[in-house]
Amino acid sequence: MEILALSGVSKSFPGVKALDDVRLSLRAGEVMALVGENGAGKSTLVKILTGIEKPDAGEILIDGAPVDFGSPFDAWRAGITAIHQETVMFDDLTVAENIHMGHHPTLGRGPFRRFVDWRAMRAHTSAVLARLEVNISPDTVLRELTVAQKHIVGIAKALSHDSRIVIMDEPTAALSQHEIGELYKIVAQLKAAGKAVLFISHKFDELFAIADRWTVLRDGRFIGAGTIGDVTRDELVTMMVGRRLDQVFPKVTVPIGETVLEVEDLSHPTEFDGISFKLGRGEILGFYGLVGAGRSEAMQALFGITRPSRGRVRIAGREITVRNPSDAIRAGIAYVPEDRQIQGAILPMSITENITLPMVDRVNGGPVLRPKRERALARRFGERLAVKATHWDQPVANLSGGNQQKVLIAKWLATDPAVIILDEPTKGIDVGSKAAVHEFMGELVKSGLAVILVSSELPEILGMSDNIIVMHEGRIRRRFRRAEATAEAVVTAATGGA
Amino acid sequence: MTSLRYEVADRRKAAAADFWLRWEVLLLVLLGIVMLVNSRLSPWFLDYYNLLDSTFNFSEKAIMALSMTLIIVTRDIDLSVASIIALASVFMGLAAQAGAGVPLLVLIGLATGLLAGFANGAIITRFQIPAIVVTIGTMSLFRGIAYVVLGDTAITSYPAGFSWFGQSYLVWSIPFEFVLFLVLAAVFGFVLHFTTTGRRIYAIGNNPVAARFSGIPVDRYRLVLFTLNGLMAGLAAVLLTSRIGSTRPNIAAGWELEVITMVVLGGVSIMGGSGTISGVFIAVFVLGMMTFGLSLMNVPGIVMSVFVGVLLIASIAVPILIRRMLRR
Amino acid sequence: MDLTALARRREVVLLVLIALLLAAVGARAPVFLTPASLGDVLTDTAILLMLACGQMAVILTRGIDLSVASNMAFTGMCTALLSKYHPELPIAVTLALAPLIGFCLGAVNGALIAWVKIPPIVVTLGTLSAYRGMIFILSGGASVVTHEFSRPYLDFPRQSLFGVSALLWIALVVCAGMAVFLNFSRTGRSLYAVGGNPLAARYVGIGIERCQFLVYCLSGAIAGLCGYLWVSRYAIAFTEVAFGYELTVIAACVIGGVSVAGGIGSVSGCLLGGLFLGIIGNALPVIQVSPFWQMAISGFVILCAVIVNSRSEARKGKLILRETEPPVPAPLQVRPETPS
Amino acid sequence: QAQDKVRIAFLVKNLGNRFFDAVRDGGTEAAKELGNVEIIYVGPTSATAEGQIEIINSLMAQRVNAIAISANDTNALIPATKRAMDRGIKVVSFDSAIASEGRIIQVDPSETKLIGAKQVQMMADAMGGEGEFAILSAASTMTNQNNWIAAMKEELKDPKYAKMKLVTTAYGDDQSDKSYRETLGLFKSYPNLKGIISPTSIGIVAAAKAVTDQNLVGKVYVTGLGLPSEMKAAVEAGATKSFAIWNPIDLGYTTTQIAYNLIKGTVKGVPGDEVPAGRMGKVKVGPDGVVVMAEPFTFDKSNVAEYAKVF
Ligand SMILES: Nc1ncnc2c1ncn2[C@@H]1O[C@H](COP(=O)(O)OP(=O)(O)OP(=O)(O)O)[C@@H](O)[C@H]1O
Ligand SMILES: Nc1ncnc2c1ncn2[C@@H]1O[C@H](COP(=O)(O)OP(=O)(O)OP(=O)(O)O)[C@@H](O)[C@H]1O
Ligand SMILES: [Mg+2]
Ligand SMILES: [Mg+2]
Repeated sequence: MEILALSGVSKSFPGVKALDDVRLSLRAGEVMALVGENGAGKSTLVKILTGIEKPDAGEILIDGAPVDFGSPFDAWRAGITAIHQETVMFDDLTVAENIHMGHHPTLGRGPFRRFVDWRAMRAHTSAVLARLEVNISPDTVLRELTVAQKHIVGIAKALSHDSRIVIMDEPTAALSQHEIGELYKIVAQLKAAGKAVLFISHKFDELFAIADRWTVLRDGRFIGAGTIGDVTRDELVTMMVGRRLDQVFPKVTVPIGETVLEVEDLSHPTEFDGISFKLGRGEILGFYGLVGAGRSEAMQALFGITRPSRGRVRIAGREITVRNPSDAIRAGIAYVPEDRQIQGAILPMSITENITLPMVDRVNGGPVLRPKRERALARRFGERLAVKATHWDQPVANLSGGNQQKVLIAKWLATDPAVIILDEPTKGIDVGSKAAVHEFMGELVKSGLAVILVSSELPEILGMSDNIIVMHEGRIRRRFRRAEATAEAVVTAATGGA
Repeated sequence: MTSLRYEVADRRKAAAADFWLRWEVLLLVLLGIVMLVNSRLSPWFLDYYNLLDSTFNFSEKAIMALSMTLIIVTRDIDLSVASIIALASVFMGLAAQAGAGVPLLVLIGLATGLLAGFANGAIITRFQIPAIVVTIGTMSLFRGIAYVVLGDTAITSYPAGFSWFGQSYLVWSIPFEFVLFLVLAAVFGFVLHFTTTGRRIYAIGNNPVAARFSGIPVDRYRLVLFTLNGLMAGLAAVLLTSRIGSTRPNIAAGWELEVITMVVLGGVSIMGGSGTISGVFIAVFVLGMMTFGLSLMNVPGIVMSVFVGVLLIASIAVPILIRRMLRR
Repeated sequence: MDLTALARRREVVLLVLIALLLAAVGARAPVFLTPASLGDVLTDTAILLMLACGQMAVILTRGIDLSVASNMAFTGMCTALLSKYHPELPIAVTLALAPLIGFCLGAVNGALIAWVKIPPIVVTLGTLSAYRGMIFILSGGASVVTHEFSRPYLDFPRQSLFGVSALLWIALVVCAGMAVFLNFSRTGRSLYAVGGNPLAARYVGIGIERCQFLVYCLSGAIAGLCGYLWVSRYAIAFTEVAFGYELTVIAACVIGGVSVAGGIGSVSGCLLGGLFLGIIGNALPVIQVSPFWQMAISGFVILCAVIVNSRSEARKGKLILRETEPPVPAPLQVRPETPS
Repeated sequence: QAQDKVRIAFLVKNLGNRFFDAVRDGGTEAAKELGNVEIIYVGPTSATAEGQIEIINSLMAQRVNAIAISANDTNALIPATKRAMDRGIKVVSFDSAIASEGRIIQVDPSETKLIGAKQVQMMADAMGGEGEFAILSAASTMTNQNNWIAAMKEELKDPKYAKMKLVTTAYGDDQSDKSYRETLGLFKSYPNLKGIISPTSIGIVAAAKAVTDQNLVGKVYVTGLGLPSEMKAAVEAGATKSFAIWNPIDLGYTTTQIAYNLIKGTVKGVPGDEVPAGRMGKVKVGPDGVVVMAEPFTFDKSNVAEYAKVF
């Protein structure tokens, strides 16, 4: 029978309508697959189900009775727990406490009945961790764990409470093969125990393996639902993106010219090791790996953010030493970071100021600001990327995610680099802007740039790259030519398989 | 809000007023009120010479407020400025006792401030410790050193010429201190608002990480700003010592908070990234005129501090609450 | 208890430092180590310890309360005037009123910070001046001195129970209460959450505003209580009472390893931090170091402490490479029985 | 109207200090006698020179006729007071002096030498003429404390004090808590300490308090300069046998009279002048423009209670 039913749910954020009249239903003892492109609104839906965000409209029924979650605690009490996509935890607290924060167990008896019961908390924690067959002490401080382990703790958190509805938002994104196996077992257990599971993932094979039914979102709208048995992967994809896959990644192949960037044995004591590759004019080199595979760290070392322990970098055959980003910029390397809000944009500042920032002296031809010159530059690159804004002095903060990303790419093109590194360039931006970014990558290589594309999205990597490097736990696992790269092979390599 | 037009204007319609503009208007109105009320309440207030003399009471603090503005715009804070004054003043005093000449004294004052500021910046950036913690430490340390050196004694043996900096008037009996403040305000205003350096300072204040990812040497900037702040404190030490012609370890006690109050009242967000020199400039006069007016009515300084405290909070709270109401 | 390994190490360091300090002082002036004298030190530090506890709760939530000293002085003056003009009132009234007045002053801070959303440093900077000035307005600048206080007002903190002064008992209760609150109540724990990661705190449904408001009220109430204790200890209430003391309090926290970035700190830590400063303050006169050294020394100590802390707090990478395995589980942890 | 009235400002070390409140009362008393005299009573909250300078500026702006100052710093005020005198304002200092070039007349409540002698003598009486004693002073950049201490040391040279030993001088910064802590420190470092002289009204109270709290009444005696109202408790508790202070009311009264005469130009204020000072008779301006008043007045069990009502 139906445990949970959503209807007419809408939610908009400044700039985006994340959800628009969405419906969804979960049944006991079933796994529901929720699919949709980045930015389709999946996580937003999760936030609404867990009481973190309030829907603008629509109603939520549990066992047919309407509920209104005033706070995440209400949702928790109503028996809904979730593994959130981004790991939101307390780095300075222990594993046990991270799992129980907000609803610590109390002694419940005697004069101290309201006191937190640490022993029970620890015991319970080790029990849950044991179920996941991971060996983490409940007393470890979270800061000491790896990203993957943190994700496991996140999973444990969701399972720590015997809830009737468990939501998993891309839970396997950061897990290794073994850990993924364990997770599948858990899902099976939950099913057997008559719980309802909402499973969000971009990996189709796992969806087909464990899900019973599916729901597709696109641009925050409900597209369709049904049972896994009577749908094919291609049908799902078509529903997700609204057209057929091959059109989504308009790959332009240009002959790969002479080597511009050469990296040899780039290494870091804790994050990555022995990264070597060559990159030629007009080439798009894809870096694939699980979240937390160390790609960003490697790229950031290349860009002078983190100091590598060894390794050499050559631009056009000339060896360069990169001590800080400005060295990299001077050498012709540009890095569009993955975390737009924190590393990329300076949100309160204007489009113009953002675009000119890395080379503000060059633009103004001296220490004194020349607004006309700056605006001219901003206009040139802004228009080249078709940034949609009311005016160039508009704060980047109130642009849509896609347009923010365009501004950032414009910012880095303005430094006219030889190599541009795009780290998760389409993460969480809507379909339209996404296509625009992909098309634009084509233009870049045509204009003779060399592009490094870091992405956790398999279709994007397969669709856009000339060559693919797969990283796993900080090391290069395998290299593919475009021709020989298959989804299966790449995923296997990324999850530590041969 | 993103418009769907592809035609993107160069700048916003003039109609929409900037917030900072409104802030400065608010301050100007405030200043007007203060002047009006004071001139009503005291026959002595609106007197050319009195007003000019009253600038003696805040010029040194105002000068420090200028560099403090830059510090706060980059999300930092420096609680040690007043202690730096004490330290610099002590070293000048020792030099004076050793018979140093006026130029050397000034040099020593400035150098001491510069080094103290550099020490702050170095510790903060090298160990990545929040500025507030470090400067609470150096606040005790610097003044502490002053106490250790001076103990319960005072140094008053300054050469005659030294008094010029803090006591002399230029044309139309305008105090030198005040002129110096005006000049420095112009310089700081220009650097912060019309140069690429200023642009980078705002970038750092708004988002240090992104600033670093954009090739700005964030820590070097912070180090320089703290050093500059120290230098300004050194300058203030020269002026103050010259004005009162004596050095005691408890000199300028509690000034750090008054300086920060000036800056915050000037509309500089303690969260960094916003605020203008012109705002601080007006705030200096709001506070200066208010306290002078009250003192003309022989209101004790401690009672004034009630006005100042309330003014500080209200001036921040009122706009927030109004904006919140408008959103409703 | 639940202290992070980090904090544990830090407290050990502090303990060792304090032991060394005591040894050094004792070497020069053995009299300092006599139980009586150590008792005096404790009594003299009691107020600082209580205030440090209150301040820590605030700092845990990424806040700061600069108004404690002014709050203390104001409340002190209120109780003093009360005892001057109504000596007949029982001491219980004072004991109840002092925290209450402090609480109200703290609540003003809390409301402005939590709901009007003005940065803590700005609010408490403002109230720092405002409350201080209110004392003068209240008392007309006059001071209240020894013989004007009612006897019980002065005597209560000194009455000794089992050979320990009431002042110490109060401090003991306050600090213990604080430790229990922070370690054994859900609200207490959520303070760590709010300071450690506000977003995550929101995800688990912790009311951030509520927590913020609470801590400033708490810090205020403690300051109020200390206001009475301070005045009765030195038998004088005037405008300048405890001027600038807020920085000593914050220093105690910082030395005790409380992180101004929020989310890190323990009662035991800031008690040790407070003791450290207290011992220095009391030792200097005994070993005939001019009191003028005190400030410099404590400044130096603060810097050393924060630099040491910064070492241990330094943000590690994500430890992606597996060679760097996370620390093995603590031995005490047993393999748990299968879940029910 | 404000103009034709003679306005005399009393600028004191810091507000909320009973001694100076009493001085003001003396001033107002004189003002009443003299008719159309207005007394302005001002002072910084904390005893700093900067604070006093700011106030001097505002007093100048108000064109007061005279300023009577008890200075927080002998020299720091000179530039300001000089400017005031240039503008025709009569500057008189009392209690804590401004160096001679910064004022016309300094009214000493009593002669430094007398004060020093008095305190040593009281100490001797209290501890029976022999044993160790210490001095607890203020943060004294305030000159007068230092002068008195010098005077005491001078007096101690007298053979009749041979058995008395001054062990140390501690500084309580004129803060209650610090003075208190310093006193505790003295007890620890000098187990057989028999007395403490504290020539500052805040220090003596704290010291007496510490003695009482440590149950050292009868072992350690506190004396020095204090206010009856603040010392009443200590005397009754027995921590203090006797202490001294000059009469602040007379001090204020005389100062006002002198300032008034300076304003009216009846005297220049040069050494040798005889200034008519109402009920105080004529006071003589000594060398260096110093006017000296009577020797300090001693308080003990017998009289402290009644004077406590006054100041
Ligand atoms: N707090 C927010 N403020 C503004 N916009 C937001 C916010 N949260 C999400 N959005 C926007 O809402 C849309 C949906 O976001 P959501 O995270 O739900 O996508 P998603 O389906 O989870 O994508 P992904 O597969 O990458 O997780 C995106 O355009 C995103 O930019
Ligand atoms: N220190 C961390 N603690 C918890 N989660 C983290 C941490 N660092 C990253 N994450 C999570 O992992 C996701 C990806 O992080 P990040 O991209 O930095 O991994 P990475 O090392 O760059 O590896 P890759 O770039 O190959 O994914 C982010 O969404 C973030 O939520
Ligand atoms: Mg998502
Ligand atoms: Mg990444």
